[in-house]
Amino acid sequence: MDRNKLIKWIKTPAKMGNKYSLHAVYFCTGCGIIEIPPTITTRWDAERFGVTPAATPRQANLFLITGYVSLKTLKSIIRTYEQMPEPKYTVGFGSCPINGGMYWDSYNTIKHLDKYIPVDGWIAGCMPRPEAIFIAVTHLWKMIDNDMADGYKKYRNNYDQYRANQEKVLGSLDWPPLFK
Amino acid sequence: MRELELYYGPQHLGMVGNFSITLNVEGDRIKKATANPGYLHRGFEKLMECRTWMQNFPLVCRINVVEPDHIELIYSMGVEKLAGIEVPEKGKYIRSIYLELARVASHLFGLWAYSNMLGFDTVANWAMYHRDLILDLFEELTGARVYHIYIRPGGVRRDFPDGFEDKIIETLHTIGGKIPDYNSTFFDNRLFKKRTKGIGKLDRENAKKMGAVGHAIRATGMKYDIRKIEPYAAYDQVEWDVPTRKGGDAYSRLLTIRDEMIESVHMIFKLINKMPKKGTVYTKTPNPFKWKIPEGDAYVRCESSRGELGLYIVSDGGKKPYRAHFRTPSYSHGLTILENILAGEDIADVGNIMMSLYVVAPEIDR
Amino acid sequence: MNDLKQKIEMAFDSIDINIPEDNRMIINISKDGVISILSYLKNAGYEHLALISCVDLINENEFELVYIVSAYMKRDDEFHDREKQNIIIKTRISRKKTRFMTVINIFENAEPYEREIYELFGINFQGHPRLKPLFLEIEYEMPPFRKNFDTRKFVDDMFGNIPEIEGH
Amino acid sequence: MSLALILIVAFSGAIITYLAGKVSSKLRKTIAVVFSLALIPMIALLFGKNIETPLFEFLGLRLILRINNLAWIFAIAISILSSLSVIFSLIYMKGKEKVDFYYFMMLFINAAMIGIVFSGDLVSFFIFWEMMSWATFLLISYKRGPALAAGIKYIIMSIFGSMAMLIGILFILNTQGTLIISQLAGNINLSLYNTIFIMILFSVAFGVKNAILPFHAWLPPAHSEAPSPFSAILSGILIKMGTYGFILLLYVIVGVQKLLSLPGFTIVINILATVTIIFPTFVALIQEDAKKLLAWSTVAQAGYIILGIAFGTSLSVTGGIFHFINHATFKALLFLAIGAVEYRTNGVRDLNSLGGLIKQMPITFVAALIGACGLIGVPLTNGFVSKWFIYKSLILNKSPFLAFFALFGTWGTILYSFKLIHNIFLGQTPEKFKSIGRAPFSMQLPMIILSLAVIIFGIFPGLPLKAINSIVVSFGLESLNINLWGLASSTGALNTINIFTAISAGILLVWLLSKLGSKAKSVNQDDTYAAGTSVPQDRYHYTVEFYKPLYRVIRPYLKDIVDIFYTLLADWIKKISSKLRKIYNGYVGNYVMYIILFLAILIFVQLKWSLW
Amino acid sequence: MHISEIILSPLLALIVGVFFLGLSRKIMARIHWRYGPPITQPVIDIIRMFSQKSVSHGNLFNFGIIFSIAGSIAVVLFIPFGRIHPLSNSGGLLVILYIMLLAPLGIALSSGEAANPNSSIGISRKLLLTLGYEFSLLLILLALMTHYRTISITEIVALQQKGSWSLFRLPLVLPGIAYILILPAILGVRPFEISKAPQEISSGPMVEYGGTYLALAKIEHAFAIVIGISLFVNLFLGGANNLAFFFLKVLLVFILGIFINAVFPRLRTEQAIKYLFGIPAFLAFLGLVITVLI
Repeated sequence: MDRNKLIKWIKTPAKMGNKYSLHAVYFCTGCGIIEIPPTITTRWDAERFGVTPAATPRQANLFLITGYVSLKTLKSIIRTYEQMPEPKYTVGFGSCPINGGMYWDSYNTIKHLDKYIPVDGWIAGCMPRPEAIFIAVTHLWKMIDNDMADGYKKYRNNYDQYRANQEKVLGSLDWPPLFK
Repeated sequence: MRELELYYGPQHLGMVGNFSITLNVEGDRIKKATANPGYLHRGFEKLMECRTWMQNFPLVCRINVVEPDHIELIYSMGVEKLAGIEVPEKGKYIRSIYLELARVASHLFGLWAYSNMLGFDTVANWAMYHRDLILDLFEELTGARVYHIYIRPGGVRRDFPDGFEDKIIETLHTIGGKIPDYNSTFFDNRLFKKRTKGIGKLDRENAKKMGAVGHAIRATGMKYDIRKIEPYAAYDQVEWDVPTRKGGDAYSRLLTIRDEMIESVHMIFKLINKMPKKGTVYTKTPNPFKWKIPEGDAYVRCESSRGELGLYIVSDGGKKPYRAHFRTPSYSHGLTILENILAGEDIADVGNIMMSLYVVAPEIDR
Repeated sequence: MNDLKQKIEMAFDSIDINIPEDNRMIINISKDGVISILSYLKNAGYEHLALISCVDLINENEFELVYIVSAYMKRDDEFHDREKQNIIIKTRISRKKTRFMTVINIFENAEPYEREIYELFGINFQGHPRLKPLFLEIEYEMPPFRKNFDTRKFVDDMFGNIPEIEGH
Repeated sequence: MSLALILIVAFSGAIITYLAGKVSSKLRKTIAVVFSLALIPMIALLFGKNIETPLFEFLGLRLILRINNLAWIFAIAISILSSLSVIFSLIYMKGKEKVDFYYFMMLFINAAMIGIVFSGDLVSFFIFWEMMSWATFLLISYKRGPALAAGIKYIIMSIFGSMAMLIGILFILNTQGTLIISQLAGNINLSLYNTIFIMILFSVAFGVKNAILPFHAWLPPAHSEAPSPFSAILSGILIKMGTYGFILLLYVIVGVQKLLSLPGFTIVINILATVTIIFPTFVALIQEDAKKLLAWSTVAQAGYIILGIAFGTSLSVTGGIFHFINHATFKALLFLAIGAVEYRTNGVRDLNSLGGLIKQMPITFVAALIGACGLIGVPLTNGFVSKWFIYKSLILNKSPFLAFFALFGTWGTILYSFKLIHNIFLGQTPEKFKSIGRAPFSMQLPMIILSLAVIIFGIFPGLPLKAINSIVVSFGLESLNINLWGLASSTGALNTINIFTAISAGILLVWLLSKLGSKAKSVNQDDTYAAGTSVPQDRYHYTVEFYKPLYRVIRPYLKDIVDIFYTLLADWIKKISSKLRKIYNGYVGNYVMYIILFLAILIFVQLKWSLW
Repeated sequence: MHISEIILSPLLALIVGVFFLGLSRKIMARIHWRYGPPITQPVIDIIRMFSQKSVSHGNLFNFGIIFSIAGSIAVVLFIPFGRIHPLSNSGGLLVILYIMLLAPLGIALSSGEAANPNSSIGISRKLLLTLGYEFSLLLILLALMTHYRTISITEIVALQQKGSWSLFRLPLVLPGIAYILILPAILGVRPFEISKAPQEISSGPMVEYGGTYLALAKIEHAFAIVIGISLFVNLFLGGANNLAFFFLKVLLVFILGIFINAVFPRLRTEQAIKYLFGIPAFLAFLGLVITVLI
């Protein structure tokens, strides 16, 4: 048997697990959170897809950044993101984390979230509908299959740059660097 | 090292909205609670100063994501008052119906949040489902689920489509038909009463001192409701009552919310009956790009689902507002009252009390 | 409304009261009189502080502080005229000397409002127990709600310079 | 090996240590260790022997030393535990004042206790008993201040007990004509009421020493004042002299046959024992001082021992005696662990100021954990086996209510043991304790030995149980079918080796399973969940009022009524005697004078008129 | 005592437990008017967690959770499933009572080292809840043991097979009812879900568990459910002669538990303790008194 095939065969269950069991961090970063309750409850029932909210970042592997990110929130987001175990996936929800959205000239919100933490996928719109979350989830599945959802690796490899960017807007952070 | 500092939020399953409470805890009793807002601060009022009067509409509704409609209304009312615009009769009725629907949707969201705090998934799921039915109505009416931007200075954007009134009535009947289920599983549940009675008690004097409005003060027995006191839209056209409770605790506040929802539904039926069948729904306003509003300032207020919502708006006679300041009900509820009534309570009741006051974080931060 | 106006004019001299419309009264008062007029109004039944706001009148080089008070209901289920009334008290302080008195002793819920104004306009309320930042995480070179704080320029300076993440 | 020689070595060791201390501290340490260690082989060689040697005569009474299996078990426990305590003390007492006195008293108490178990007649028993009581008083109160108050509380109750015992002894002398235990054993002939009378008198004496309710009031303050190594002795073995007395009284002097004909008395003792289990357990839950918590726990565990012994079936007596040995090991272990923590943190015992010491003191933690597991009675520790014996006996002999309280007490034990472990060793470390070091080796050694004892007796309970079974048989109770792994029986067997195999196989299996998963990265304690913010310094450890909700429910029932009663009584006496202030001036020496005077009068009365 | 039984019974308990976790999510979803996840969802979750890289706070953090599951496996070996009872003659009910301790104790120690107050609060609540229901449980078990004059669980099952179920025997009716009343507390479902309480203390002891640890904690939970219900089935519902019948009984009790879980909010800690010290304790006490008198 081919060695690579064997490795793939061993790796598949983990991939399957990562795909169909997305536990999302419950973090209401912005107004996008208003569409999360409908998504996880009766009408849309995200649990069908294995998407459920997790209590703490330690238990989660999916981070939905639901809306604009103010500086104070950014700090919490970084902390929460760093506490999640790998592999972890981030999805930016709404137009604000993409480029600032309608708060493009606000002094207190950051404009491009992917300069501070890696983002695997975006859902555009203000407000995106719950269906859009499912489309994002299915896209994420494809990305996991093709090893494209590798934001956490990017974060590890380019940690210095990320940390520098974070410190540029937030001043010093309260915790020591995650990777040395 | 007697006191323990515990963070409740921002990343916390029991926190609805991006808000944080720092609890100083001894044993499982809270000694001191410090509200820590600002996670959603975008500098709205500053941004409004950089945009024209009409450009501000997409912006203001995002102040409160749970119930954007009342914010649209208050901003329209402010502009109308400054510019001296009258709303046509039918526009007033449609505004009232629309706002009451929004109130029911918002309260259902509150019910979701509250039952979720108690770990009551079942009711939470039902409430969210029923809220979605109302959001479907909004979507048909305005094209958006959450941020509708339906109210505009001088009335509403468009008339009800054909047969929309029937759809409203049908949807509300669907929801109303489930009220017995809600009552038997939730409001009449013995454990629910055990969990909520006597929690987060706010007596009349303290409520007044700390600026309580909305259901927080109505739960102490006072019929303080801007819709009655200073009627706007079509609230003075129909008969309705302000539901109150005596206890002042979380239980009374929750039951006030429930009664309010039922009262709102009845009001919608009356309004639909009484609404003029014909007529315009808005007064024409000038070209929004050149629209200048005369110099002056105004304070307007309305009753949102969480209480008195106010807007202090100043115009310097230009194309843009000079200064706008929203008085949001969650501001006093979430900062002054919450900090005060959390002291001495159990850790287990933090989310419980917060949601019984219906604190919505973006409203505080703006 | 007019009764109240007369009463206030009797009690305070050098006060400017006008009633632009029904149920709205605007009182312009010098900054020394704010505490006394607020406590007078509170004793007269206007117990509800709806809002404390601040307007940056940059052309006149002054800040205008705006206090809006209204009344709770006298009886639980009767509606009177008094509840309809909103009294707007305005006072001006210099933009150079940004200091003012706190009114927490009169209205307890003034605390976060004053904290917010301290943070966003840089007005120092003396006697306030915790003038700490409320909303903001970082310090800005100037309180951001002042008119001469150009938010678009600030955004360009601050967020325009953040580099993209390179490499993989 | 002569019994007298052992006693001479023990007592002279104390004196020589004291004298050596005047020369150099190193010499003192060496001598203390050598003498205490020397006792162990001397006593161990006596295993299985049954000797009775007369010493000399006094007032027409023969003083006798003797040894049998029962005395041997107690003696070996005393000698091992006290030498471990002495080794532990070497560093613990460094730099403290009056160290000479401390070592002298430690060894002296040790010797007196060996004397108690060796004594073959009630007079020498009483003499050694008093030696132990007074030495204990001096050692408890040698720090002065609150220690003196605790000591006085102890000695007054102790004297009360001694008086009761003395009267009992005189009564026996008068009616039986002899005080030699082997002559009394079994063939005591007294009327029913007289038997009950002496049993009550002796029970008071032993109850005070054993700190069973309502005579427990002295123990918690005494413990919180005594140095930790001495606490280990005090809890582990000294109060068990009361237990020894009970065994002697119930099974040797009175005898099983007679005991079974007095059901009322054992029922009263049993009920007292269950109350002693339940009440102190729940008092211990709310203690904030580590040693006070353990002291209350000692009171509760003494309840188990008394319950087992007084219940009177061979299962329960075996369980009771075994629990005595177990308690000596794990309670001493816990006290030593607390002592090590106290030593490293400069005397901090407050459960709310410690935390997270597992990283700093891992071996101490493991020792404390094993001790706590034994205290709870987690399977694979010795506490489990002894409690299992007691429960089974209670259940199968139609005493489910006693069994219920005993079992429920265990659940209380879990709560306070976990609180102890959690508040000291788990959670966040305060900043000031982040750089403290491990306990020194001479502290770790006794803890390691005791931990091993807890585990080995838990997995192979047959080793000590066989010896205990022979004691129980000598009392006239039926023999049990003891195996190396526990008990074979048709009404429910115990097989600790099976349990051990099951659990260790489970651990191995799960460990392998967990190896399947991805590797974990080690992080420090600051990297913990705090709702998205960073952890505050020194304020992120939940210790205060750990069981507050329970406390709110049971608070009204938790007042120590007995202690309040004693305090009121003392106040009342104070009021009455305010007129007699000249005599009653609160100086301890005077009390001693009065007591000796009183004793002299008693003896005089007895000799003159022979009232008893 | 066959080696095959020793291997089979923990495996069986694990499969049934994980199936129950999936089933409970499905049934809860249906009560919520939802479609619900596939019934294999817990398996997928566990596989996912095993593949995640978590953090560890120290050796006790690693060992405690392993110890906890090992304890659960040991309990399973002592509980008869139908006719499979590999170790039930090594100590009887008393040993089961004590080994049942290992699982919560392991988790308590493990999460204690996580240095998080949320987990400490969770443990404190868990221990208090245990104290609360143990009060009644001990009385119930003592009534059983006194009634049947044995501390061996297989004996009790055998005696029930001969006569009627304990639940319907005269002196044991009251303890049986008391057991039903405290069963939600033993299983830790609402209204007694106080130790996890995600909305209050962020899932309590599990707050720092991620990856492998969380998977192990899930497995432990699965075991705990099976143990809690099997004990009830064995003691009061007569056990069973074959596996299928036994697990059918367990399933029925479990579904009852889910329905209770769905319609009650969470209680506060002291309310839970008060409840547990109230009616169930009284019934159990009365039952024991009657048992002793008869």
